[in-house]
Amino acid sequence: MILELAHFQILAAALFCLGLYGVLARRSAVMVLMAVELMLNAVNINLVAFSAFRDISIVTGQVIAIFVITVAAAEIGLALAVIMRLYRRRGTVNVDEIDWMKG
Amino acid sequence: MNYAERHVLETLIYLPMLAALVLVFVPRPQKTVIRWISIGSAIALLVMSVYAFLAFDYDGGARFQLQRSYPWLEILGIEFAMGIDGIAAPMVLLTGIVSAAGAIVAANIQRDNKDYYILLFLLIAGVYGTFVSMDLFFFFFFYELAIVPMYLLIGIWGSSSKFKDFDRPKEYGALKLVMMIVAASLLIWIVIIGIYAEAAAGSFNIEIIMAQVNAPGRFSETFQSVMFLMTMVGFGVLAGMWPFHTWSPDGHVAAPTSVSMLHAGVLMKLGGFGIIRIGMMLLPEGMQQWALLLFIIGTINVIYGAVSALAQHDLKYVIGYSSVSHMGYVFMGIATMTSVGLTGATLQMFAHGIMTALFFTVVGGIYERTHTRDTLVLNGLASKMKWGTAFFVIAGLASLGLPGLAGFVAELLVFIGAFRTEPILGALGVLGAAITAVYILRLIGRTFYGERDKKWDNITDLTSREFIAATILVLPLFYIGLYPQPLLRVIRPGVDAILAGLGA
Amino acid sequence: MNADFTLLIPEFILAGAGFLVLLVDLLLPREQEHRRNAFTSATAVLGLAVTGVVAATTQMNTGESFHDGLLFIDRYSLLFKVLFVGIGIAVVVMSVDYVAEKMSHPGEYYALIIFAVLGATLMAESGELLTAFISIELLSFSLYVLVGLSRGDARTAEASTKYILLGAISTAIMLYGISQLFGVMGTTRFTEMGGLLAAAGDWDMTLISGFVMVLAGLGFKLSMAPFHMWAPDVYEGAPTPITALIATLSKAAAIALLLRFLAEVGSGAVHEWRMPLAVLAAATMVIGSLSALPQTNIKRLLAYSSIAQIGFVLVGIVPNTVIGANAVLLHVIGYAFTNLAAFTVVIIIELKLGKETIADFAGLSKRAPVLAMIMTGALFSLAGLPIFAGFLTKFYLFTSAVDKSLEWLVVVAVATSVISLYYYIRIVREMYITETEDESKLPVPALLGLLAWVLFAGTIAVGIYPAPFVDATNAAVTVLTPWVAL
Amino acid sequence: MGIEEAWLIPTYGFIAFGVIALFGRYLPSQGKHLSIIAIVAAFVTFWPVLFDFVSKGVGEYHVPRVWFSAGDISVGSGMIIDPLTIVMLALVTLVASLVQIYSLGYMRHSHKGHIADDPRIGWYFAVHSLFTAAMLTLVLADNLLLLYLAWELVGLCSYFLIGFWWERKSAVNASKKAFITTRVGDVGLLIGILILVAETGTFDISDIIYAVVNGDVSEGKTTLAAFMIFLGAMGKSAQFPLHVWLPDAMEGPTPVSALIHAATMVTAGVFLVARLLPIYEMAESAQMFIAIIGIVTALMGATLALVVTDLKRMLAYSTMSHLGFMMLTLGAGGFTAAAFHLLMHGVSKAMLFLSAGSIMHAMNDETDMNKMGGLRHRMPITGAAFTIGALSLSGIAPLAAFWSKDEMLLAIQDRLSPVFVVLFLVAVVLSALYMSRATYLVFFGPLKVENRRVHESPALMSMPLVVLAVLSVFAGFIALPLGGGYEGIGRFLFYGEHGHDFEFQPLWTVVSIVLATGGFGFGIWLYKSKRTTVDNLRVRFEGVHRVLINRYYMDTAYQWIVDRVVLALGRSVALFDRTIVNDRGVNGAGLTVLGMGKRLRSHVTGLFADYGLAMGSGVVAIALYVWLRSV
Repeated sequence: MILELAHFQILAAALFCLGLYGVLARRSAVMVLMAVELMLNAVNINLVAFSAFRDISIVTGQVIAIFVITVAAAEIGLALAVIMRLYRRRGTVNVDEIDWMKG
Repeated sequence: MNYAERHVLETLIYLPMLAALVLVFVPRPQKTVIRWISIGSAIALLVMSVYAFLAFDYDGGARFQLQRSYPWLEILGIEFAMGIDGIAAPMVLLTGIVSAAGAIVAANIQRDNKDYYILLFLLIAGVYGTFVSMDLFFFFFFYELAIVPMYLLIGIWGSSSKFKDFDRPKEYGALKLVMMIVAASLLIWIVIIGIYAEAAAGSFNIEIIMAQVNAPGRFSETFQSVMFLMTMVGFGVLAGMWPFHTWSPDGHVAAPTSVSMLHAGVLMKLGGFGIIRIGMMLLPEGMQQWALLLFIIGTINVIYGAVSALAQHDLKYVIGYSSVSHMGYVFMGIATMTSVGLTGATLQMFAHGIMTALFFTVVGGIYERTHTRDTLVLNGLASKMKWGTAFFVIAGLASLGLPGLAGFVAELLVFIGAFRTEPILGALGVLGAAITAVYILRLIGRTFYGERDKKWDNITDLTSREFIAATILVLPLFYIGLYPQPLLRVIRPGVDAILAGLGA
Repeated sequence: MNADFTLLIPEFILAGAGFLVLLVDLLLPREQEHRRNAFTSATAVLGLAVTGVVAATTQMNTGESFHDGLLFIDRYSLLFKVLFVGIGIAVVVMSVDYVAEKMSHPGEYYALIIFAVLGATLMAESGELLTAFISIELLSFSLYVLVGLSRGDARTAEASTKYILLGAISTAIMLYGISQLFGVMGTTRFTEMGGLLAAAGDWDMTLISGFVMVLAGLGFKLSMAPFHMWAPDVYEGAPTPITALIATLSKAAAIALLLRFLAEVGSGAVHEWRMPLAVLAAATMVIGSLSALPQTNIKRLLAYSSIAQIGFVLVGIVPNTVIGANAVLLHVIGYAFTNLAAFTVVIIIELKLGKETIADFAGLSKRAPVLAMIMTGALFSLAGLPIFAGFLTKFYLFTSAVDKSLEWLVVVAVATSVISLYYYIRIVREMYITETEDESKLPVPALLGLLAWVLFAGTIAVGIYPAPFVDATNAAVTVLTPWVAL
Repeated sequence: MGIEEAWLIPTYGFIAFGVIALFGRYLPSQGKHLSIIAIVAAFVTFWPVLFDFVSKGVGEYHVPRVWFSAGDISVGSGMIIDPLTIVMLALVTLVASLVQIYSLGYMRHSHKGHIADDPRIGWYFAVHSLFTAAMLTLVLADNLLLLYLAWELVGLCSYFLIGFWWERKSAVNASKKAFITTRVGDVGLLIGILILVAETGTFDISDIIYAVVNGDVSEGKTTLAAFMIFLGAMGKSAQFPLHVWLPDAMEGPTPVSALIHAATMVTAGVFLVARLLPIYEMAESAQMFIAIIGIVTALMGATLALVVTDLKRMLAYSTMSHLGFMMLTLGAGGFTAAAFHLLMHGVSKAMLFLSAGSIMHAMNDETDMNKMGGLRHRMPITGAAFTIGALSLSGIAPLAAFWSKDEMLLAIQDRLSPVFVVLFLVAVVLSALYMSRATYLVFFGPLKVENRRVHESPALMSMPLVVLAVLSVFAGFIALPLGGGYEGIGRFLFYGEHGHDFEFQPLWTVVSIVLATGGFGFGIWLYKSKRTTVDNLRVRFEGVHRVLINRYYMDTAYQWIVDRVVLALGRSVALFDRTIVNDRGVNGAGLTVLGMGKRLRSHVTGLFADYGLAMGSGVVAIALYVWLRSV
């Protein structure tokens, strides 16, 4: 079986959806972050695959992917700091319990 | 045009704004200074309004006169353009008269009269602006400007009322008034934008747009039909059109005297004026399609307002409903689409403006002295308020269409127009005038005549300020009633031009 | 390829100013909180001001693209640069008293504001998806931190958590969209994409999903429905000056990017996205204005109001015309003045009374007449009443839409505009009509008072003398590719 | 000075009104003399006009003037001077002058122990001037609008004067009732005018008549307009069923009743119909209607006058009855007879009222006839005057009203069916009966003890009485050709080919004289010697009596309609307006939107997962929407 672009697209899409599901379904903020990471990696797969299958000489996709990884790392760092603060203040990281503000 | 003619219209807008600005910097406790600055400005406005009215050349002059235009937002084709036609000129005069009287009466305001006058002058600027604007954007700009201060004026300086089985807090009156009128004005907003797009002239100037109305492929019948209906309702609400009139009685009950004067006196006229300006001038086919509906609604207004007023015993409710009734004649006059009827509608706006202002002057005076407006409680005031009674009776007689006073000439012209187009509705209109007699006389009989209660033994007649204000209003009432020609000949070219546009 | 880094001098100054603020903070002794606050804020204002002046004086006639369209240094970006710098200065000034009272790290705070401004500026300049993405993240990260910086309020933690988690999702969505677009077109430069899209014919699902997901990412920043739900919570929980920053800077930057993106990329395929965007605009207006009706917290109310305002802005974006774009820009300018004025008053009230519900405004006309007047002006401007900016800009926006057979959208816009008047006027009622027992005068801090006056004047200026502003917006929008010829 | 200057006649009064109303309090006696000067000046000015009119030859003179114009409508303020106008001018200026002079005495009454002018004497005379001026304008008007203006103005003055003592609740109510009742008729009048104007495009009376007679206006429209205009006349001239205000109007000072509610204003309706008679000649059904209304009113007034004990009200019902005669005559096309009777009745009835006023002045405002009696001993002049007036109006030869009544009878029998003639004669008999009853009750019989100190009124009041009495005796002779080119009132009024001489048909004259004299004599006899019979009759016909005492229950019915229909309608519309239109419609709409907002805000649940879900599904939905649009 030869791997075609479509396979990578499907993989990326599936991974993205999985990530999204995780984001919505997990209750721990940390797990939500992990799920977001999954979504971002789906993006990376997509980018690299597109780049590779379109024109191997153009590396835009790969470059973007590297940027994505960097940004993701920063984001996770920041997010974890924020979640820590939340934990200190409210004693929980359960996203279902942070609903003081609504309506 | 000489210097004064070139600048008079813009000054009518700038002067009240300037007065408001000057007042911002007068210290709050200087109540007397504030009072005199305001009254002085208002009288200057009156003088300029008279000047603008007299400068209007009714004999062969251009349709829009005293024109002045400044570029403002060229990309959208908005210019600060002013000019008055035969319909606007009397309205400018009316605004001058009522504003002067209103500003004088407002001198009775004790609490924060600085803020009061600032808002009042913004309102006056808005009214003048609407009447003189030839650019639809500024027309709308000033239209809204005239409405908004009303909220605070009523909300802060108004009075809450308790009735037997319901309450009318002042916030309610103020909120309802502003919300209803602004909501309706948005229809006008849509209409203005729609007309602008349909004319595709890249300009909001009325004259330029009018030139496009009959251009092929523009202003289709459906377009005009839809737009006119929106215009009618949009302006109709401000003019107290049934069934969107309920802000009027409740608003007036809550409003302080001078606000009621300006509101019923000139602001409601913006509604009728708008229907003529936008509805008749720019949407002639729409006008023709909906004329009958407007006619019927006008008649309903007349009868419904009068019948509702019958059952009221709060002075301001009576006058509020009577305004609804009288504005019905304006609608009827417009809907006749005849020269006589339209002239009558314009004159009725003028006459009603002045007579209601007069009503409110006296009612306000009574309320300040007795702290009630309930005709079941008031009685026999005539012996204590000689002039107050005289002015109220004159206003009442004008209101019930007594010949010799301004109201009669206006109603008569409307009726003539109506009898030529829809005699049955015209006859109902005449009937409305009879019902008016009933409630006005009941009111006068209860409030001013009969035996006086002991508790009213110490009330005083109108102060000299109130007296002067009332006199300013009474004079034109008689003048127009006895010799309407000066007003009619100015209205005539305006009406003729509109009817020519209607193809009638 | 133009790699003339002198074009980026304002951005360098800005970045430098950010670090300088941190340095000043570091150099001053820890215990001298007051001095640290004063010095860092002064440095920040100075840095922002210098940036603005340099940009305005040197780039007035510049129309360059940096690195083949990675960044555009043109009148369009200049307009936003000046606007953002202005917003930055205003927010720093309104923060001074707030920071003194509620925060412990003035240096970081002001520096982050500057970085947010930098991110926003880059968003307005970027002409390529990755650059745009990085700029967005720069802005977003600064905001994530700023939202959570406050010392006291437990709500801030909740706000920042929600903001960052939802922001992360939107980042992922947008990135996925970028990847899809890149996959279809093989490029991420707007100008090239525009040409390809115009020739693309019918869109396939990849293109659609890519386009929609990029829009969704921007929509999140804009708080466009259905990506708006973070806004009320974050507005309420964030320190008030930061709420102001989000409401003005972040929104304006997203609009700058969206407008450029749609003009450069989307112009060729307007028919594909006009209706969907119009529907979203309508939904945004309706949801925003209806949900605002029963609010009791002023910041939350302003959040919903800003959602509705975004709907109005979209009304100007949807037609994709030079008039519409003009209207959008003018609205953004007027809205910035208006909103900042309103927030300044809210901050003063919050500082003096420690509360932020609408009921706390009761009797303000007695206690601080000038504040009440300014707040009323701002609210009337938001409601779109003359003589304030909002009247003209809304009129302008709605006028622009009617040309493109979007009458129904105008009707929705106008209808929601009425509804909005109700909730604005409720605040006015509290200030002027509701009687209170406490009628003691509120002392108004000089700096904040002055700022409020200036912003109020700006609100009126846009409303009655728009010519200079319109000249600027017109010069700005006519550099965008589809309208260059005009 | 001549016809051209006839406009001066009303002008004095307007000026006097303006000056007194505005500056009266700075003038001596509040300016009351000014009013008298004005009215007398009008009376004086009338004479040159009359001589000019006669010397130029009797005819119709038109002095046009434009008042204002709007659109294609032009409204004049010109004059029409024809015999009818001249007659009316004579009546109005004469009676007004006399009443004014009389008022000088009447309006002085004891006030806190000493005799003084009424505190509002200035206002009284001001309105009097205005009334006279307006009434003169009314008769001079050459167009329907000016006529309508004057018509309303006289109504207004009547309103003010009826309610002159406005501290009295009854006076206020009576004035209101008068104004509103006549206003109901005026609606018709205005509608009628408007129909004619809409059809002919002019207000000018002669032009309209010309158009109608020429057949330019359709028959239906003419008839409708004629009916409508007659409604106005019914209101003003107290014709059934709009007569209810007239008896109540007696609340006003008695000179007012004499001038306005007997001699002048109430005849305006008759005048109007007479003026427009050519139009009625074109609308037969309307003319018939006038005749019917006229006879009904005449009978109703006469029967009511029989039972009422209030002197002034008795006179009011009598006025109503005589106005009915005039209308009936007009219905028969008897223009000259009606106008003649108008004149004669005006003089006599004014005098009767002034006599009544004189009695009231002397008896402390007492009006109950049962409390009077034998007053002729104490008040000889008044007694004589009253008796002459009563005899005149009873139609006893050769006093004034005898001549006119005879004329009317001839006109009626000439044109209408015998039923009308019979009914007319019945009314004549009743007329004589109630007049004799009143005369007897007041002036004859024994003087009551409490009335011992009653004495004759001052000269200012009795002098006008004498003048009018003389006229009541002799005025009737103007019916005859008196020589000097004067060929009798009939020729004078109806100049041209239709003019006719005073006819003297012996049969009818004898019948009329016998009936009138018989009736009067019977009345005197009945009250003098058979007082118990009267009381028995009252008991025997208790039902009838009750109906009459209650004025045929018409006031009750109207009150019921006002309270239970009009006001109830007003209340229910007001309630509808408040609860349905406002609370449901306006508030309801607002609350609905607010409710929507309350429901909608809950979509922001505060839960992170929901926010994320909205974003995710939002993306999917939008993408699907775009996709579906493109396929």
